[in-house]
Amino acid sequence: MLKVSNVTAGYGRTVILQDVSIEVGRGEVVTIIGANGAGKTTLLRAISGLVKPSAGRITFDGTDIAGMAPADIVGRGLIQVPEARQLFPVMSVRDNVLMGAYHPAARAGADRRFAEVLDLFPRIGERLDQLAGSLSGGEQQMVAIARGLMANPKLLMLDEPSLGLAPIIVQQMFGIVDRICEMGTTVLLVEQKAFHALKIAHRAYVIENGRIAIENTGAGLLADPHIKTAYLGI
Amino acid sequence: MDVLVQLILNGIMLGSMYAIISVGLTLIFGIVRVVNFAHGEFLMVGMYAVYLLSLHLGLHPYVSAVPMVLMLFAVGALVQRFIIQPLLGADEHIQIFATVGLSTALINLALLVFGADLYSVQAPGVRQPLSIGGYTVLHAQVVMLASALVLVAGLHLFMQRTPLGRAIRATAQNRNAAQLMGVRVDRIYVIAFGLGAACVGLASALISPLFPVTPTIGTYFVLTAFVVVVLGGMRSMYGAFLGAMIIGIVDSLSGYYIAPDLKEVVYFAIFILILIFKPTGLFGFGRGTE
Amino acid sequence: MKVLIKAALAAGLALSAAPSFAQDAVRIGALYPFSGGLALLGDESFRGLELAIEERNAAGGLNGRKIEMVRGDAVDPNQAVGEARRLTSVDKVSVIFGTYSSSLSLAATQVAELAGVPYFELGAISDPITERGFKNVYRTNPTARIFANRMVDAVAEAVAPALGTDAKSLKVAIIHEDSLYGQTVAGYQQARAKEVGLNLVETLPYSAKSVDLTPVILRLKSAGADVVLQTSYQNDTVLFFRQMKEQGFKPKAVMGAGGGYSLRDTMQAVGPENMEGALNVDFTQYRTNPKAAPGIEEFVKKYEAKYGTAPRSGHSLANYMGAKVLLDAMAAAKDLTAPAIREAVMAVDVTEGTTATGWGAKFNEAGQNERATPFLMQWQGGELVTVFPADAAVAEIKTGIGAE
Amino acid sequence: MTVRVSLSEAPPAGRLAALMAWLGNPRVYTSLAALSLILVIPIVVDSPFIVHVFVTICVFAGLSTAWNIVGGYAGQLSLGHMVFYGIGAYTTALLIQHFGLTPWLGMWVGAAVSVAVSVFIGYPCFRLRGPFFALATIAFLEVVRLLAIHFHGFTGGSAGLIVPLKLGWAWMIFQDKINYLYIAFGLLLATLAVSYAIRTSRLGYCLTAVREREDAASAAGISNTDVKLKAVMISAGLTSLFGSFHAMYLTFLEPETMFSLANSVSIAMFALIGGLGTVAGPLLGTVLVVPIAELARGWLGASANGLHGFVYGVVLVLITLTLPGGLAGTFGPRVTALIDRLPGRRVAPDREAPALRHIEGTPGEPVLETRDLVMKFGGLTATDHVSITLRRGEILGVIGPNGAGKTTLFNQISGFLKPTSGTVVIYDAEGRPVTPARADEYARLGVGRTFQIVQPFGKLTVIENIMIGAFMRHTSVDDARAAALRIARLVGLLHVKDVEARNLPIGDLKRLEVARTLATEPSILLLDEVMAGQNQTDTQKMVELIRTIRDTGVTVIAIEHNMQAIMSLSDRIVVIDSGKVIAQGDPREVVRNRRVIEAYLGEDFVDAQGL
Repeated sequence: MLKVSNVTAGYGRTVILQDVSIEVGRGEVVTIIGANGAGKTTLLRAISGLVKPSAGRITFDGTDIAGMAPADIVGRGLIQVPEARQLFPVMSVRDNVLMGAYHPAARAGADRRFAEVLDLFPRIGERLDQLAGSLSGGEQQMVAIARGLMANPKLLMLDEPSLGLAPIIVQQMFGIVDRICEMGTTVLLVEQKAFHALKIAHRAYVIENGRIAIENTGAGLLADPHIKTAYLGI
Repeated sequence: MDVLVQLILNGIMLGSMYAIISVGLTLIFGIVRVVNFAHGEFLMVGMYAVYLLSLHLGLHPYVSAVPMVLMLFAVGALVQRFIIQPLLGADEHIQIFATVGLSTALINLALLVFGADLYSVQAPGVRQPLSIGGYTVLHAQVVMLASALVLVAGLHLFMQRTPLGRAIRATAQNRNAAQLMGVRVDRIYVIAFGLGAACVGLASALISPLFPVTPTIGTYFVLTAFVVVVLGGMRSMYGAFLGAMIIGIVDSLSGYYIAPDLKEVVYFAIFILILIFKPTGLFGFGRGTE
Repeated sequence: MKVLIKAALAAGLALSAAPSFAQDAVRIGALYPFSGGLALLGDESFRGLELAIEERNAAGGLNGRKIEMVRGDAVDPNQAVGEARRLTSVDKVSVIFGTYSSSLSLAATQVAELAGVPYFELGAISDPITERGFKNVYRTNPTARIFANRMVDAVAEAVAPALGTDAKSLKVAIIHEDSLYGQTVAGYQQARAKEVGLNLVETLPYSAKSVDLTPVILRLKSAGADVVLQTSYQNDTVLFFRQMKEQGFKPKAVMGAGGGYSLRDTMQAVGPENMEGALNVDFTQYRTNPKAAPGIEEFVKKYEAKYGTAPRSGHSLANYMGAKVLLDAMAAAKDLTAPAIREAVMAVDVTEGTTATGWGAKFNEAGQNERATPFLMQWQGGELVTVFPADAAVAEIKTGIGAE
Repeated sequence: MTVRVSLSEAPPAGRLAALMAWLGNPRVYTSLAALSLILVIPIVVDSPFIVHVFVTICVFAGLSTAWNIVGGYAGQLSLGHMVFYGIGAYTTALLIQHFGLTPWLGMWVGAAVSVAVSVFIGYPCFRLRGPFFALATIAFLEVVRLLAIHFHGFTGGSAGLIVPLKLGWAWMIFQDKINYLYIAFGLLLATLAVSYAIRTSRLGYCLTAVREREDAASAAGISNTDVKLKAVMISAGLTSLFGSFHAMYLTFLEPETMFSLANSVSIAMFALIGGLGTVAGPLLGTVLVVPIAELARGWLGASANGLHGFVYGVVLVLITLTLPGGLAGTFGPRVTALIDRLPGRRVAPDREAPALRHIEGTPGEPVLETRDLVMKFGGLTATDHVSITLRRGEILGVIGPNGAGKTTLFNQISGFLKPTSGTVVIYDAEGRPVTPARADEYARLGVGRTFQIVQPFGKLTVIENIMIGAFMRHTSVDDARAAALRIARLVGLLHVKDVEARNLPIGDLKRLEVARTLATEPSILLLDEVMAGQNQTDTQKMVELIRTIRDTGVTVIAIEHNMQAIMSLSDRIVVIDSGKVIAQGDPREVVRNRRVIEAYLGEDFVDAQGL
């Protein structure tokens, strides 16, 4: 469904990603793990069209989307929930969630999805008229995911949904990600908290210094001693 | 006491004129983050167009409001697309110089085409004074105040209730996330600049019956509009509206109680103090130090 | 369009500073603001000079020598200095005529004085132009002080009699825009009002760029001003008249010091019915009794023939009159050196009522024409007619402002 | 045409020889030759009008050059600069009028007043960025102009002031106009010299640093406000001198011309057209525009009002769109390359680097302590009662998951954030505990930091970037350059030393970040993820480098995600999660701590692995 082949990308002349290739099949949950600064976010930005790759191809459903406008990529159902939430802080929660269905391709059925999303996140339903900036970190992350779901994603990319959340909330967050995967949405999950991410993943990649270091099934990586080494240096 | 009420009344009327212009400037600054030094010249262009429509087609200036809003929307959109957009990545000094250059070009273009003479639009009836309990306002001023209120309310509804309005707000708050929602931000900037200029289009139609047009008429308003925008906190339409009312009243009162030639000093002093001590504007809607 | 091409050619020629000009031609400088915000009246002033010189050339020139004109364009004082330098050095003109604007004149005359080239001021009114002890600066038009005095005196001599009251019982207010023009005239008005003992109730300066004059009007209203003396440009005149009406302020008389009051555009913008009765002290205008100003009608004809429109203001007439007087003086001088010209100018003696402006000409030591006085005019039925002094008048003075 | 040579580059052997060698540099002699044309042309042509044009060029080029010190070097867009010109003019003229003081003295009084006013305006306004600063300067200009009109008893008001025509050098008023040109040219030369001296001095580098990145400049010990104030004071003084001279030249002053917004914009425009922030730019812009404007007024102005203004405006817009670097910025490098091919170029010999700062103290004693640091952002507690002690000579590793609050901690111990509660204590050279107020004070006390998101001065070369740091300990440019070269060699950036920083790959940028900080010769070094983005060999080199630095007596505290590296490097580890210190001690023990593994890999992982 999504195929990234030999992509090199960066900002200005600063190269962040080098010759990266990954693949996500329909209905799959794929995880990318790696340390800070390894290039995970840049990879997602390249897929979403926010960074133009200097080399390589990105195809989605068979179409080359490398170099397409971000809006057109969104229109094809390739949706990113960005790192650190990136809500619209002085807009209401309702407006934030509705912004997810802004693209014309997502307008049909938006009302139905709005109901579904509120079902998934009852907390959001209680706070629809509050400003998004006034929510707690966990609630903000829920809004960000809800906003992503409103876009009717064929493939949902989640960039570190556990970032900066208290441990108890992290558990909840992964519960939600679990449910989204179970609902059949194809998910590309970028995480630092490796364990849970790997547990729900069909397949996983480890990214180090802008390159794919390891590729394996989620379970396979869990057993790989390299993970502990990479994270804890032991 | 009578004089005080009349002065405040005049201040509010003056304020509603500043409001329409400043709301446009605020839209452009708040969303595109560009300080448009050519804003006053947009007004001047609009006023000449109103004059021409009145001269050749006999259009009442209020009727001209419709074509003016459309025309200035186009002017603003084109300026954004062909002058500001290519400079968005550049140093902000460069953008300021570009709008200053545009302002110089427009003033002189008007001088070239119309000369230094002043033209005034005839609009029967609108300058009729209206007496309310012994105080005087003009029909045109009432229309101005009503228009300012309708404009702010209309823009509010547009921004709050429509998908496009939401997208504009979203872009202003987080350009990156807006892109991820499928918003074409370049297009949003063009629309926002156009809307800002369109406000001036409305202003030009409403102001024409009150002031004759000359090439430099824009400079009469633009510095005041900057003061209002800073007072209102840069990003907020309501802030701009309230700021305009305050400046209008300050203008009116200081002209009477201090000295007519020092009223600019008074509001420039307010402006400097606000910038320095409360850069978020009087009402805390925005941030000036960003 | 023809005019434009001619002007362009003239400018081109001026730049190429041709030594190919006939040796016997007399070269004179014409320094005015031809571009920028002052362009309209700068050009209008220049037309008066141009007509006077054409007339002179048609009559055989200056003692048989043709007069060649070199234009200088100045927008601000720095450019006035530059253009004056160019005229006195590159083009080596014998004299300079100018300038309409007082600040340009002040700057340019400093240059001419040091260069020893006579400077003939035909229109700028700032008094210091001829109060600096310069030897080579002469002015034919009345100064700001004369304007101010005429306005204040007119309150006693013309307005009060027309109202049938004593001048001392009238509450007089002075309002003025705060640039050089307004501040200067108003300063002299204040001094004169004190001197003659008028009851001056308010003096209010304001910016000509003001978009709201209601505070001024409300202060006048509160003070109960009967007579308002205004020194203003065009925009602020329009604003004042409109807002005066709107605020229901009806003084017994309003008097302007030329500027915006003299322009037909102003009257049209305000509306003839609202401008009715507005008094104005200015250079001689066209609705003046030709008996007091012989040649005025011929001037208008010549002007219309050459430029295809009626004169836009009295500036051209004043420049025309001044240029004629001074050209005569140049013709009378034994040569065109500065001392000879000074001698000739000092010898000029033209009695009042014999020129197209009705002014006479007699220069004092400082170079100021002491026989130039502005007339008192009034807008009546959409026309600016001279009402005072009696021999120049074509109509009776009326009281009140605005048609009933 | 940026000229980068300096007198002080000459060897100390003999003043005359040094001067000759300096004059032998093609950049110097071509610049001087070009400049002398401004004087030679009018003398040769000998027409007062040409003299006037050149006097105008000198005045506006000088004003623009002076403006450029604030607008270009410091990046503060002043659009009210004529306020200083007007103050200079009025002060001089009033002193002549009331006290008969010669303008040669009056101009210095005017400059002093302008400098005082510039501090009054600059100090509060420098907090404003970009367009707001510009608007504030316009407002000040308007206020001063309106006040000058209002208080006409003092200033002469709109009617203006007339300078008495007392001829002679004593009164700066001449019949022979060429004398004006001598003075104007002298002033211009002096202003260019000042501008050049600033550009090539420590102040110039500091101004550039502040313009490009205020935070990185603070980290290099530069007080942003101080250098901006210095720039505006110098600029205001010079602008004022030109105002005084021009008043003597015009002999007539009025508020409209003296405090003109249009002219304020013009001088900024000249600098923009010529090249913002370059020495030659403002002069080039003026030389190009003033004569064209004079001619255009002659040719176009007479035929149609406003045509030349229209053309001028359109040209400005086109220049911003096509040549944002201005003439000097766009063509400068090519022209200098051509000039350098001329004979006589001389390469300055490399200097011996000055001695390193010696760090005193006993290993093991505390050098920095935090006591209960709490930092709240809105509802979020980023650091929660963090108390750590840093001991002299150790390498302390700080680890923890993303968003744990590590960088927030760094920002507090380097002065970039003020803790909500709690204190930071640094022990100075004498062992006294101090708490500095601002980031640049921390830096000068010896706390050097890098930024996680690299903060290079993009338009400066690598060596210049490092010099910004080196200026903290070395005032002379040569010393700073020599010290910077030593650092560049140490961190392995020598091969790219003349590359502009914005063109570096991420690995080099990380090293540059370290290099700039090292150049400040810190006694405490804060490293924020300097290994990220480095490959295996580079990481290894970095580890060795950090050890070497430590061996010179520097105490190191490093945030790192590269676990292998940090584990092998650190003497001690502090683990932070959700703003709290959850473990600290020996690296081996820390990673076996259950809470640490949970924080990193998740609770379930710990359970699953049975740890």
